[in-house]
Amino acid sequence: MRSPRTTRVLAGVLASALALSACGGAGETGGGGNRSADSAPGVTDDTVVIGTHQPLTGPAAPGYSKISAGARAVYSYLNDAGGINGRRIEYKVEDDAYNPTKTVEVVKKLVLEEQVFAIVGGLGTPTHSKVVEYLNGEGVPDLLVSSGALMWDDPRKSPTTFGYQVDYTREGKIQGKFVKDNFAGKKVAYLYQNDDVGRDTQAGLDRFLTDEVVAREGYDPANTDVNPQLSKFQQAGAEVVVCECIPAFTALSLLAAAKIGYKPQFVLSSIGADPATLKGLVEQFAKQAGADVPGEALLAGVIGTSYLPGPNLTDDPWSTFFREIHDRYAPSEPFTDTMVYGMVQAFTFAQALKAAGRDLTRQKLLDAMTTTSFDGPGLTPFGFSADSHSGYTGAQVIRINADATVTVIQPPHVTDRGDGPVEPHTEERPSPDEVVLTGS
Amino acid sequence: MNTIWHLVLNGISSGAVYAALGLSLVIIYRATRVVNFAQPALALISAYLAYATTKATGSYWLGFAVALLAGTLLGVLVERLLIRRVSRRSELSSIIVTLGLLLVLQAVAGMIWSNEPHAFGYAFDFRGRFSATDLFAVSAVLVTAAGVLLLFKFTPLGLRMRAAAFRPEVAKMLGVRVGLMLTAGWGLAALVGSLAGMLAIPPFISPNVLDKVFVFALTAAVLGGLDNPVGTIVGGFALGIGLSCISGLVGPELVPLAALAVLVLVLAVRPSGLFGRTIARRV
Amino acid sequence: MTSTNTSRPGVAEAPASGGLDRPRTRVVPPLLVHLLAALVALAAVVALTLLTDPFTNLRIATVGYYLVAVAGLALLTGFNGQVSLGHGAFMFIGAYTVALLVLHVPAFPLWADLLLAAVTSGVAGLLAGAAAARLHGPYLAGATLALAVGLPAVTQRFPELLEGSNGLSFTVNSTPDALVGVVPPTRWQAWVVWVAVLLALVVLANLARGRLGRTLRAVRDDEVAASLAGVHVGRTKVLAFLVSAVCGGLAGGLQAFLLGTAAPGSFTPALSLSLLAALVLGGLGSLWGALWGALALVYFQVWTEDFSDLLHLPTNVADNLPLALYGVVLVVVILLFPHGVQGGLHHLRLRLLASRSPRRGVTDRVTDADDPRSEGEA
Amino acid sequence: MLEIDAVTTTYGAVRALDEVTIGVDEGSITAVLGANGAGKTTLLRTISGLVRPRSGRITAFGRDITRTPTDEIARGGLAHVPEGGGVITELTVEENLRLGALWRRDRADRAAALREVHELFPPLAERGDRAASTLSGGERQMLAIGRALMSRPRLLLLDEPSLGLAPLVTERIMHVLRDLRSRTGLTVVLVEQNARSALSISDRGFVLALGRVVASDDAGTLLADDQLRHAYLGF
Repeated sequence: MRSPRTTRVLAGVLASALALSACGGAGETGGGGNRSADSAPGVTDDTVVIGTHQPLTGPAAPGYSKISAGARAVYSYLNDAGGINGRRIEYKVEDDAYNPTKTVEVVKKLVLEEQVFAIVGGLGTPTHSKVVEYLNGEGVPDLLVSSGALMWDDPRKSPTTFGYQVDYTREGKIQGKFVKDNFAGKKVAYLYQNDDVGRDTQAGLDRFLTDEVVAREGYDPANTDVNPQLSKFQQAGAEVVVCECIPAFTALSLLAAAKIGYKPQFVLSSIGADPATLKGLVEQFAKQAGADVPGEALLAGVIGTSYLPGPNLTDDPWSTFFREIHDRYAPSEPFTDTMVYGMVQAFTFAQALKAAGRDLTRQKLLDAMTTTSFDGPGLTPFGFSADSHSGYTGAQVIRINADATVTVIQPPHVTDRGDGPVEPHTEERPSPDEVVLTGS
Repeated sequence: MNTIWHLVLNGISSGAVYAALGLSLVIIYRATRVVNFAQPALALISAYLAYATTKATGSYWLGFAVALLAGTLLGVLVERLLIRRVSRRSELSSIIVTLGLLLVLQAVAGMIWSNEPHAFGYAFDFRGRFSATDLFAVSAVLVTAAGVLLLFKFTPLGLRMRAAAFRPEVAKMLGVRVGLMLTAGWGLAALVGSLAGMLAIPPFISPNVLDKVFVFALTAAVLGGLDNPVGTIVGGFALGIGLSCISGLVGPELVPLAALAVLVLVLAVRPSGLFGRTIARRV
Repeated sequence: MTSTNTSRPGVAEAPASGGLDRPRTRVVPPLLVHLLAALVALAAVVALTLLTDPFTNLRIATVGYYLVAVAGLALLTGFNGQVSLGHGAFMFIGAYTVALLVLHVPAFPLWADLLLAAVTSGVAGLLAGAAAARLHGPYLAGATLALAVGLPAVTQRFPELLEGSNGLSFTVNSTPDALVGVVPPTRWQAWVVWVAVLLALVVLANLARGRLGRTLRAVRDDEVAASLAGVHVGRTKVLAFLVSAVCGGLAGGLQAFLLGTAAPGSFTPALSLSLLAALVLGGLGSLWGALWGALALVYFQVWTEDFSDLLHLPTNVADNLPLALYGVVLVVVILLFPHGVQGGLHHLRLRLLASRSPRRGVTDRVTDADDPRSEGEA
Repeated sequence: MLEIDAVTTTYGAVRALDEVTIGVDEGSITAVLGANGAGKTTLLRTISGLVRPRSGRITAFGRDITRTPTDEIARGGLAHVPEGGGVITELTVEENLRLGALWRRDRADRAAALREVHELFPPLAERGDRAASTLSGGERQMLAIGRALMSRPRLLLLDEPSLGLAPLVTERIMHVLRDLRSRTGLTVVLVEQNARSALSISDRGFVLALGRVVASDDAGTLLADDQLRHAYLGF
């Protein structure tokens, strides 16, 4: 080489440019505060653009890909009725395939390129947790996160983020108390998903169940073989199996138990207790399993928790209301809990948007989240207030019947995520006719 | 002790599936030196057709027949339309083409049948530690494997196929229609692959349902030796039993890691798998 | 292994780096050429970021880190002929290294974090390479695929440190105080990423041009001949793994820096496979191919999604259309342009050259690089 | 029987065969001679359709086979024993032999052919069940020729059958060829570097150099032509 010096100098220039890039430590918090939330990107005279990230494809899509279909149906219904405060809601759904890297990319796309006014119902703990800090830093309302993780409720650090689902610990407490009260003295086993779902739910369960628990087994969502876990429960003599599982794993567990001739009382979390979905998944096996196990036997008697007016609460006016929207705007999709989940989410957002008023800013929407009394559609109230961004605060207990209808066996109870008691929630909800969002 | 026995039984039936899917990979690899990444997608599409048939007619076995038939046809078509153009070009070309095909077919399945899971029935009663369904799976795989081996070993067709696989040019000089043999190889492989799919997919079918199974099947084939059908079948069962025990005794989340560890250990000692031919490899 | 440019000097050799593709003159050392080219490229990137909006800046940065990853893979798979289906595993290591350093050793500057990410991943690459050096073809492919599937499962084993399937999230502070509020964050990030990327590429280009590049190709083309010529085949293969893992680690580190996440769900086998697909799409055997591949990786998805949004299809079809189009493009490109984008461009240029000064045989040479050894030996 | 008419075959820019014209009579043994790289192997590969000529015409058995696929040519009665024999080492000896006649429908005749080959080359009968990879070089060449004969060909192309073999084995193979020709009227095209032993059993000879035919004559005349021998045949 003829001119090593020039080369070295050039190399030095490039390298020092990189070194310069961060004189301070990479992990130390730099300057830069929250953006002013007193603006309204994505809002025009007659539209408001919102966005969400959902797993529409890939291994995690089953079970979730219909939530946005439900939400879209409600937005179409509202838009056809004139929109909220005279604005049509434009709903942008981005597929992140449940891949956190993609979540960050698509959320930044929604915020920077699509200029959405708010993110509504971003789905998943591993995914959404990666954008909370960004959304809060940009002052983007991050409403009704589709996950029961506890971390959404942190108003000081994440003022624009609001939960939606009843959190896993609250639900665990309600389940724990129910099992303690109704199956006194029986041995209990936990089947949990080996992430925060499992960890947080057990924290709730353990407040009421202690010595009764004879086995705890985790499952990995990527490994569909749950026979080993169920075998262990059977050997431990567990009579009640609390399954904190997503729908596919609920069904797998029911089938695995049937396979080994094990008949415990199953208690399911709301995330995996959708009777319509479960019925679709298990009935065919029952048909083939021979006459001695009728189709319904696998599902009948299974206990679960719920906090939404699902398709099976036929005497609930909200359930009827959503069924009508479904029949009109998404007739080709099956009407399941998953769909209702998206519909209630959309409806709740519309309530907040209405309350935020015609003169819309992000801050007004955030204020509306804490000041609006969201009576209905949910069965229990939200925990939204100045110092709580916690979603639904309780749930009812249901039993699934042989025909996949459900019977409410314990009316809605509410609780906190700490040491507080589990108490009945008695307030009446208004009917859909009384909650008027559209028109002027 | 009881537990271990249960885990072994559990592993045998999943091992049967790895063995069958692995076998389909080996048949194709031997015939065309292509690792067929689209194999799970071929099995997936044929299983979806079975699902649709069973739903329409109520007959599981009609669906089963449709799956095997459709699988074979798909294999033949894929070889004729795609693989023929790339297989002799380079290893990478065929990997990427089959990968592209995998994406297309999975997406098509999602378009037609949605990405939501559907119930997908077993052949027989699935209840019992080693149920009628498990027995069916294991025996179907063993019978199929034996059939494939006998076909290769003792029939003129098998002899032609082997010749076409080992030395295509020489086979041509001896009057063997090599192209036809390769097509037949793909058809046969896809048939075995569809069988594997029908056994692996229950209880639920969704577009990505075979991804994990495929990874383990490939692991089994690599373990056993990619040009050795017997080795692959042994590898499949061994992997099934081993992973079931690890899942039950150590933890379900460790299964992929364990598969990696086993593979690394075996390949460190025998770079062409347990039963692979180390000497006959040509550059 | 197919490649348009085995070691025919001048004619079929695609430029390994930089924008300068003149016949080599002895006066300027290649490192200097590469460095100058890198500076020009950096200026171009900076100019580009100044002209585009913050989100496009993010995409430019994304292209950057994919470029390093694919370029590393180009060295391993394109130059050395070792097919890896597990390159994402090295990105995984790089991303987690940066994440853990940012969270637990906040005082470390970014460049040190990135350096350590590259080093950690390099060590892993050394181990992987040592295990893989004896493996051939599909055995290597199978083993590396198992690596891509297996390694992220480590996070489940250490849930306290690695946060299990949720993974780590964090914010990397990199903008100097003086620039806060002056330069939009994504623009600054794009600059940082591209400085690191171009540094890595300069090193890679030099390696590819130099003795290592020749050795790698020699081993790829004929191991026996290479070893007879005094090349240590095993060591060369491990070295290829090492270099490519360093690049993978750096890419993962840059991704973590850019997006503030490290989670197992980001490092699926699908990532590894799409890196390989990008490499083949772009064109093997040249670092330019890596650029086209990285661009395709980022922009192709965007276009297909925009396209399927336009059509107003039923949800099932719309959701799956981008995937299907991606698959179709992979198949079609391999069938029609077996040497990828770079091969196509190269061919085009030769055509142009040939039409200017009619010289028979030049284009012939490129096409029959396709398959000089025919089927008899398969 | 076999007419090669102005055939040119190229590899990229290299002309491996340049306007080669050769005629082979039925029932004759024709030697194709020449140094390494003269185009001998390419000639055989072009005849049997493994390589496509760029121009020219090949007729065999009265049919134009210039564009006919290799396997079809083989089924027409042309057997080609490639350089080194092309024995499939992964198969057994007997499988290799059976492979040679698989396309023939007559089962009984196939069995008869197998018996005849076994008589012709007794070592093959003894080692029927063994993997072909266990055979010695001479035995492999016997297997290759035996396999070719299994199809009862009308035209046999042999590429360097004596390569790497002991003189005794070579002589035995040459003897078998001559014997076969006289018994069955087989037509043989023999490519050899060992010109002396090839010409000793041949009727005619062609000499190739750099892809062109530089001489063609009766075998005896060629053997006697000292100048030619020195210039092209190296003995």
